[in-house]
Amino acid sequence: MFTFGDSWYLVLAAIIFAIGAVGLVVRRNPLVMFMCVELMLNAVNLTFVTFSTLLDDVGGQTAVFFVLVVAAAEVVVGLAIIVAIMRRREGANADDVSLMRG
Amino acid sequence: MELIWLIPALPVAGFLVLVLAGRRLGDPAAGWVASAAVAGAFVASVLVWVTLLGDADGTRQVSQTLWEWIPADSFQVSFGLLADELSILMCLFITGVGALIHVYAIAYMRGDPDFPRFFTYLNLFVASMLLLVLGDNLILTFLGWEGVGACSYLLISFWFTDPANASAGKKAFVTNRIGDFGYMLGTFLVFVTFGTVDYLQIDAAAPGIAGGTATAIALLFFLAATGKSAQLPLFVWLPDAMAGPTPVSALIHAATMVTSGVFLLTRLSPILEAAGWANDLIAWVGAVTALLAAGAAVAQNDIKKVLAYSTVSQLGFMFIAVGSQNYVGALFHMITHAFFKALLFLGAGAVIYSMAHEQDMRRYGQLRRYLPVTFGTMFVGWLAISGIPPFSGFWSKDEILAGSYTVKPAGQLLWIVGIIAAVLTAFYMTRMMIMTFAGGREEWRTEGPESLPEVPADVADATEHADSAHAGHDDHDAHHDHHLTPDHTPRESPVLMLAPLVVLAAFAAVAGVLNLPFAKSLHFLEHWVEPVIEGEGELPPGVVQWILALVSIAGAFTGVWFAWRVYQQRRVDRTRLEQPVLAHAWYIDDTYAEVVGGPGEAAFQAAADFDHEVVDGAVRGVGGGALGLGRAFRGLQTGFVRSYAFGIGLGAVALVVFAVLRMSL
Amino acid sequence: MIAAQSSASWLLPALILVPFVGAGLLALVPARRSDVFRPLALLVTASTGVLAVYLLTQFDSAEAGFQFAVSQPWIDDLGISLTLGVDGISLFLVVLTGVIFPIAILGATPHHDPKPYYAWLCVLMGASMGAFLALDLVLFFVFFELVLVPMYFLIGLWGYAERTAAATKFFLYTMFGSALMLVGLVATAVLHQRGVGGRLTFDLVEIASDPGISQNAARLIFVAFALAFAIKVPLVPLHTWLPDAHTQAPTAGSVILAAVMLKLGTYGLLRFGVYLFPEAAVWSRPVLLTLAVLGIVYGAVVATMQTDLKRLVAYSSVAHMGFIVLGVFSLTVVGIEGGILVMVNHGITTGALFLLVGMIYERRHTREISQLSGLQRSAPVLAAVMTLVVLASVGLPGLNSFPGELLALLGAFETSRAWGVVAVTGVILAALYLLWAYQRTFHGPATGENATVRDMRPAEFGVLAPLLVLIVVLGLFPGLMIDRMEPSVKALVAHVDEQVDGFSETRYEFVGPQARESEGTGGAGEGTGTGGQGTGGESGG
Amino acid sequence: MSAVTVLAATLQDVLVDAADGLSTPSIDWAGIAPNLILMLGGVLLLTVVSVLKRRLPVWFPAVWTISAAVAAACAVVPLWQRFTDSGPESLMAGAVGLDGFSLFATVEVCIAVVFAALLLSDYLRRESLDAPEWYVLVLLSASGAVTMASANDLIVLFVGLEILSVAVYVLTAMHRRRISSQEAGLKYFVLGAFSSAFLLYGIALTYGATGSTNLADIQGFLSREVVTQNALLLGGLVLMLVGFGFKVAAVPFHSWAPDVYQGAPTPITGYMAGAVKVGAFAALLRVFVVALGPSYRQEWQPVVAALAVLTLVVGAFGAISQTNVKRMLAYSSINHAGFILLGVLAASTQGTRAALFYLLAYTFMAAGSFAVVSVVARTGEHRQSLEDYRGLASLRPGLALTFAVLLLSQAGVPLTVGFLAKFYVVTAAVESGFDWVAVIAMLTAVVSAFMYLRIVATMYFGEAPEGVTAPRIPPATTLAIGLAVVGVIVLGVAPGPVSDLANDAVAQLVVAAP
Repeated sequence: MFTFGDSWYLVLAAIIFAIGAVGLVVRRNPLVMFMCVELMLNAVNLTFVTFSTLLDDVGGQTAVFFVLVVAAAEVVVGLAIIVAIMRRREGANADDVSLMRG
Repeated sequence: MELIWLIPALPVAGFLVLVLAGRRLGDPAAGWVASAAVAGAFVASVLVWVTLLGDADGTRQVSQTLWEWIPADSFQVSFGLLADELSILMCLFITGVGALIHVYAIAYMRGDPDFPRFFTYLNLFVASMLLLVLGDNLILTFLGWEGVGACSYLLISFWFTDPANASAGKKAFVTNRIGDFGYMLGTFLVFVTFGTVDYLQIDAAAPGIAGGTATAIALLFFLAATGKSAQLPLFVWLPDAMAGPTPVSALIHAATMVTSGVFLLTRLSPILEAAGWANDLIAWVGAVTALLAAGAAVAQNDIKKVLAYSTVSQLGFMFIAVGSQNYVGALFHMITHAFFKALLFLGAGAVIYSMAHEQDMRRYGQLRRYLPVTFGTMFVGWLAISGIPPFSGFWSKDEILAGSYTVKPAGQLLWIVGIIAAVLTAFYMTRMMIMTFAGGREEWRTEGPESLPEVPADVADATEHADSAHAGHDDHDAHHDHHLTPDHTPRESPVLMLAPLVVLAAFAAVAGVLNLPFAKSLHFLEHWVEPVIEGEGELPPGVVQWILALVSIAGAFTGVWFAWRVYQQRRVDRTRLEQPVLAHAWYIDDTYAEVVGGPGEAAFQAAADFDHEVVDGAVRGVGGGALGLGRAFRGLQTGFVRSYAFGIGLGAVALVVFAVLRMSL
Repeated sequence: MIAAQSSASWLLPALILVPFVGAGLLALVPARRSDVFRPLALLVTASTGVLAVYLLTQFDSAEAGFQFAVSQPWIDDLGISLTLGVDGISLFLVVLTGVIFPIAILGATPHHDPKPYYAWLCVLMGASMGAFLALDLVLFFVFFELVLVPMYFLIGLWGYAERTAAATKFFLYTMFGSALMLVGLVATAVLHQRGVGGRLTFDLVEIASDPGISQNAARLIFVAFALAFAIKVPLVPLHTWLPDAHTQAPTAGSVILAAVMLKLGTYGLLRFGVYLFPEAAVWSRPVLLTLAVLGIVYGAVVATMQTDLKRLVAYSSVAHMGFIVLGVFSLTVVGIEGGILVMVNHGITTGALFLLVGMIYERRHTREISQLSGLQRSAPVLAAVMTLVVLASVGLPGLNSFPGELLALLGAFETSRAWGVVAVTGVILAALYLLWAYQRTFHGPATGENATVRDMRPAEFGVLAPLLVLIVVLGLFPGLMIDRMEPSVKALVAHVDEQVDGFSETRYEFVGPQARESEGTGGAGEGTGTGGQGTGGESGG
Repeated sequence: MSAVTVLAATLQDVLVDAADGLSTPSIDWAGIAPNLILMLGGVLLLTVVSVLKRRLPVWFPAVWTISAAVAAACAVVPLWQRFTDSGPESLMAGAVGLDGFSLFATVEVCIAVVFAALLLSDYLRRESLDAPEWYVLVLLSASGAVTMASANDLIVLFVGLEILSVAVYVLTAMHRRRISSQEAGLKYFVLGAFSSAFLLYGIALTYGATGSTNLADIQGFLSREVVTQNALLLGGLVLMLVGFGFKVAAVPFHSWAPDVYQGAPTPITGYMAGAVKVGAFAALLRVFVVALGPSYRQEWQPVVAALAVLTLVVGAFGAISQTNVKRMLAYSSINHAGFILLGVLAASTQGTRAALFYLLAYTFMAAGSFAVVSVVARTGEHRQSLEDYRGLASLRPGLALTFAVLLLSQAGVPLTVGFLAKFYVVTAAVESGFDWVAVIAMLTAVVSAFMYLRIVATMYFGEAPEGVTAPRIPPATTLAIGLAVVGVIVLGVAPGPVSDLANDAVAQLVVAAP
C-alpha cells in the first residue's frame, strides 16, 4: 500500500515554512505575524524529525526540544513587546508603526 | 689675461651698489656711479683688446672659466668667458656707446623721482649684454640674452603709471620669449648633434654636420634673432618700445640689444656654413623687413617712431649681409649703425628735452636756429645713415649691397630691394631733418591741430590714435607735464647731453675707415674678424663694385632731393605719400593685436571656462551622483516592518535561486 | 642598495619626531597663554630645519644608496617595518621642507585660535618629513595620507569664504587616489612574496631589487600608483582641486601646499613609480609625457585668464608640475635631475609668490586682479621683490627655476622629441600670464585704495630674504644640488636600464672633433653629426 | 527528622545507580568559565537586587556588571595558557570549542559589556529609567554571544544566538517613554524571529545533508565526501547565510538596522554595534570558514562576495544622504560589516585574523561614537540631527576632538586603528585573489569618508547657533569616551601585541577534535 516516502515530509515542511513566511509578509496584525513565525519554526521541527528518522540518529529529535524551548522564550518576549505597543492605541496594526524611515 | 672677468664684473658691481645704496646716492651721484662702472668696463675691454692685438692672428682666443654652472652628467655647462676677436669687438662698442649714453642719461633723467632705479636697470642691462657677448657657450649667452630681454622689459615700462608703457614692456618681453622658444630648441638640437654647447667645441666639430640638421639649427636660431633683433615676424615690439625713456631707446633699441641677433648668427657661422637654403631665407627676410620698415618710417609723425622703424630697416640690411655670408659687412654696418643711430636717438632726445617732451614732428620746425649743436651733430648722423659718402653709413651699407649682389639664386633682385630701401632711408631721414630743423615755419607757434598743414582727417586721427595708443608720449610724469605752449622758446640741452652727441658724431663720420673697400690692406675689420668667421661671401669684381657704389650714391641723393621737394618746397602734396597703410606699418601689428586680442583671448577664455565647467563640473557631478544614489537608497527604507520582511524574504529567494542555478550548471 | 649603516642613525627619526612632539607640546600649552604658541612653533620647526641642514652637511655626495638608513619592525607578521633612509633624490626635498615651514609660520599669522593652527602645522611638517624619508611602502602610505588631515583642518578652519567645500574636495579627491594605491601597494607585496618566496615584506628596496611580479600585474599596479600620484601632482585632468584648495587656504597653508605637498606626488612617481616598476614606467611613458605637456600648456593657458591672483598662481603650479613629470619620464639622468631641481626650486619661488600674495591680501583684503593697480607706486620694495620672484618663476636664466626647467626640457628633447618641442612653448606662456598679472596689479595708475598701500616692512622682507637669496644662489650655482643628487639619479637610471630590456639609457656626450662616420644610434633628426654620439636607443619616445 | 534522612539515603542510592548506569557527558566547568561568570553574574545580580532592593547604592548594578565582565575577561587568561599548551579542544561532547578564536571573541564581548555598562549608568540616570534589569539583560546577552562564538555545534550556536537576540530585543524596547524605542523593539523582534527561522531551517537542511549538527563532524564529512551537486547542503548553506546576514545587517537583510539603531537607546545601540556583531561574525566565521571552509569554499565564496559588495555600497551611499547622525552611524556600521565580510570572504587564517581585529577595532570606535551621540542627544534623545552638532568644537572642544578622532578612524585615516583594520582586511582579500572586491571596498571607504567629514566639518567649521547650551558630559561617559579614543590611537600606532594575539588565536581552530 502506498506509504509516504521521506521526501514527502520534507516537501510538506517546506510548504508550511513558505506559508508561514508569506503570512508574515502579508498580514498586518502583529499577533498573526507572530503566529506565522511559530508556524515556520514548527515546519523546521518537522524537517528535523524527518531527517532524524532518515539518518537513524537521535540528534535531530533532541534538536526539536531546543527549538521548542527557544520558541517558547520568543513567545513570551514577543507578546510582551507587542502588547506594550498595542496598548497605546486600540486596533493598531504593524503599518502604523512606521515612525522611522528614510 | 684674467682681466676678462672684470668686463662684466664692473657693471654687475655697479648694479649691486645701486640696488643697495641707490636711493641714498640720489639724483646725479647714482648716474655717475653707473657711468663709471660702464666706463671702467670700457677701459677693461680696451686693455684686453690691446693684449689680444699682441697675439698672432689665429691665436687670439682667451677663455676663463669662473665656475661649473650646470654640471649635469653629460650636459656640462661652465660659467666661462671667451674673449676672441668677435666678442672683444662687440664689448668695445657696447661699453663705449654705453658709457656715452649713461653720461647723457644723467642729464636727461634729472628730476625723475625714480632716477636711481633707472641706472640700476641700465647697469644690469650692460652686464647682461656683456655676458651675452663674452659667454663661451650657448647657455651663458642665453643668460645674457634673457637678461637683456628682462632689462628691456623693466626699462620700457619704467614710467609704469601709464598703462600703455606697461603693456609695451610686456609686449616686448613676450615677443622676445617667442624668439627664445627658437633659441632653446636650437640649443637642444646643437647639444643632441654635437654633445656640447661650448662654442669652441662646436666650431671644431661643425665641419662634419649633416645639411638638414644645420638648416634646422640655423632656422631655429634665426627665429630667436628675429625676436631679439626685431625682424619681420616679430618686429612689432620695437616701435612700441619707444615708450621707454630716450636713452633706453638709444642704448637698447638702437645700439646694443637689437644687434645680439646678428652677433649670435655670426658666432654660429660655422653651422650656417652648411645651412643651405636657410641663408637665403635670412637674406630675403632681412631684405623684406628693410623695405617694409623703411616704408613705414616714411609716414611716422613721432620722431622716435621714425628712428625705431629706421632701426628695424637697418637691421634688415645687416641680416641681408648675414644671409649672403658677408659677415664682415654685417659687423661693419652694425658698428657704424651703433654710432649714427645712437647719435640720432640722443639727438632726438635732446630735441624732445628742449621741446617740453613733445614728440610730434608736426609741432617742430626751424629748430636749427634754437638748437645749433643738436642740429649740427644730427646733421652728421643724417648724412651717415643716408649713405652719403664719405660718411660711415655709406661704406658699410655699400659693402652689404655689394655682397648681396653676388648671392647665387637671385642676388640682383636682392640688391634692387636693398637699393630701394636705401633710397627710402635717405628720403625719410631727410623728411625728419626738414620737418624738425627746417620746414616752413615754427609749427608750435600756431595754436591747435587745425593750423596744421591741410592733412586729411583720417590720416591725422589715425596717426594720432596710433601715437597715443602705442608710443605713449614722454609727457606722462609729474615734472614733465608742462605742455608745449606757443610762446615756448626751445633752449639747447645741457652740456652733459651735447658732449656725447659730439663724440658720437665724430665716430659716425669716421667709422667708415674701419673697412674701406679700396685696397685689401685697408680691410682692418676683415683681418681682425677673419679667423672667427667661417665661410666667405665673395664680392663682385672691382669694376662692377664701382658701378654699384655709384648707383647707391645716386639713390641716396635722389632720396634727399625728393624729400626736399616734398617737405621744404612743398611742391608735392605730402598726404599722397603718408598713406595710413604706412603709418600703421602695413597693419602687421594691428592684425597681431586683432588675432591675440580677439580670437586668441576668446580661445584662452574658452579654455578657462572649459576647465571650470567641464573638468571641475565632472568632479562636482560625481559628488552629486553619489548623493543622488544615497537618496535613492533612502527611498527603500519605507519604515514598514512588512516591507523589511519582504526584503529579507526576497533576499532569501534570491539566494535559493542562486543555489538552484549552482545545482544545474 | 642600503648604504653602510652610517653613524647618525638618530637623525632621520628625529626629523620626523621633533615636529610631532612639538605638536604635542603645543597642544598641552593652555589656551590662555596665546603669546607662547608662535615662538614655540617657530622653535620646533626651526630646530627641525637645522637638523635638515645638518643632514645636508653630513650627506656623503659620492654615495648613491640610501644613507642614515634605520629600520625598526612595526607590524612584524605583515612585514611592515619603520624603515627610513635618504638619498640624493629625497635629500633636497627634506631640506626644502625643513626650510619652508619656519618661513611659512613667520610669513603669516592666523586670525583666530592660534594654538590648533600651529599644532596642525607641526603635525603637517612631521608627516611630510615622514613621507619623504619612508622606505617602507606602508609607512610611505601612512604619511602620504596622514598629510591630508592637518591640511584639511588648516584649509577648513583658517581658510576664506567657501573653505569647507574646498577642504572636503581636497581631502576626498586625494583619498580617492590613495584608496587605489593602498590596494596596489598590498598587491605588490603579495605578488612579490608569491614570486620570490620568503616572508611577506613591504620594504621598498627589497621589492625593487627583485620584484618577481609579472609584467601585466606590474603595469596594472603602476596605473593604480600613477593615478594616486597624478591626483597629488596634479596632472591636468585631475587638477581641479588645486585652485580651490589654494584660493581658500590660508597663506601658510598655500605656501606649504605648493612647496611640499605637491612634491609628494612627483616624488612618489619617481620613487614608487619609476624605481619600483621600471618596465611599467617605460611602457606608460607616452601617456604620462602627454599629460605633463598638456599640463604645461593647458595650465598656462587657463592661468592667463584667471581673475584671482591666488588661483592664477595655483594654475602656474600645475604648469610647473608638468615640467617635473616631463623631466622624470624622459628617463634620462639629465631629465630626472632637471625634474628634481624644478621640484625644489618651484617650492622656493611659488612659496615666495604665495607669501607675497598673502601680503597683498593683508593690505588690500582682495585678490581680484581687477581691483588692484599701480601698487608699484605705493609699495616699491614689495614691487621689486615681486618682480624678482615673478622673473624667477618665469624661468629667467640666472635665477633658480631656469636650470631645472632647462634640464627637464633637454631630457625630454633627447628621448621624446615631440613632447620636448611642445613643452618649450610653456616658456612663452609662462611669461605671458605671469607678466600680464604683474602688469595689471603693479603697473598702471594707483587708483583709490591702491595708492595708500603700506610698503613692505623690514620684518616682512626678513621673512622673504632667505628665499630671495636661494632664488639667486640656486640660479647661479645649481651645481650645489646637482653634484649631491647625481650618483643616486645615475643609480636609478642604471636600475631602470638593467631591469627593462627594451630600454637603454640615452646619453649624448661630446666625443671630440675628429670626423668619424657617425654611427650614432640616437634618433637626432636625419643623422647624427660626428661630434655627438648618441649612445641610446630611441625607445618609446 | 528520620524521614528526611531516609529521603536523603534513597536519593543517594538513586544518584549512585544513575551515575554508573547512563554515561552523562563530562562537564569541563573550567573550560566554559568566562561564559559561566557572565551568566551567573546576570542571574545573581537579579536575585541580589530583588532581595536587597532599597539598600543598594544606585551605582551598584553598573559596578557589578563591569566587575563581572572584567572577571570573565580574566578567566580567559588561564584558558589561553591551556590553549597555547595543549592546542584546541572541544568540550562538553563536542558542543563547545575551546580555542584562541572563541577566547579572543569572548574578550571582545567583555569589552563591549564594559562600555555598555559605563554608558548605561549615566544614560539611565539622565533618562530617569534606573532599573537593574538593563544590566541583567546585558550580561545575559553577553553570555549568549560568548556561547555563539565558542559553539562547536549548530544547535548550540542557534541557542546562543537566541539568548543574545531575545535579550537585545527587550533592551531595545525598554525605553518606555520613547515610542521609537518600542517601534524599534517590535521591528527588531519580528524580523529577528523571522530570520532566525531561516537560520534554523538552514541548520536542519545541513543536518540532513551531513548527518550531524556538530561542526567537527560536518567538516570531517565534507573532507571525506566529494559533495558538488548536494542540494540539501547548498540549500542549508544559503538559508543559514540569510540568518547570519540578518544578524550582521548585511544587505539585502539590512533594512532593519537603520531604524533599530536610531530607535534603540544609544548605549544599547553601541552595545548592538559591538557585542552583537562580534557574536554574529564569530559564528559566521566558525560555520563558513572553519566548518565549510577548506573543501567547500568555492560554493559559498561567490555569494558572500556579492553580499559584501552590496553591503559596502549600500552602507556608504546610504550614509551620505542622511541628516540624522545616529542613522548615519547605522549606515556606516553596515559599511563596516561589509569590510568584515571581506575578511570572511578571504576564507583564510589571514582573513579570519583580519575580521577579528576589525571587530575589536570597531567595538572601540562604535562604543566611543555612540557615547558622544548619547551625550549630544541630551535627555529624551531628541537632538540627533546634524544641525545639533553645529559649532560643537567651540562649545565642547574636547568632545569635538575625540569625536573627530573616532570619525577619522572610521574613515581609515592612518595612525588610527580604523586604518590598520582596513589594511589587514584588504591584505587578506588581495591574498586570496579578491582584489577587485578590495578596490570596491576602498572606494566605498572614500564615499563614507565624505559622511564622516560632513560631521567633522559641521562641528568645526560651523558657528554654534545662539542659545544652545554646551551638552553636559557625565563622568562615566567621559571615561568610556576616553577609553575608546585611547584604544583607537594606541591600537592604531602600536598594534603589535594585539595583532600577534589575534594571529595566534586563528593559528589553529578546533576542527576535527574528537
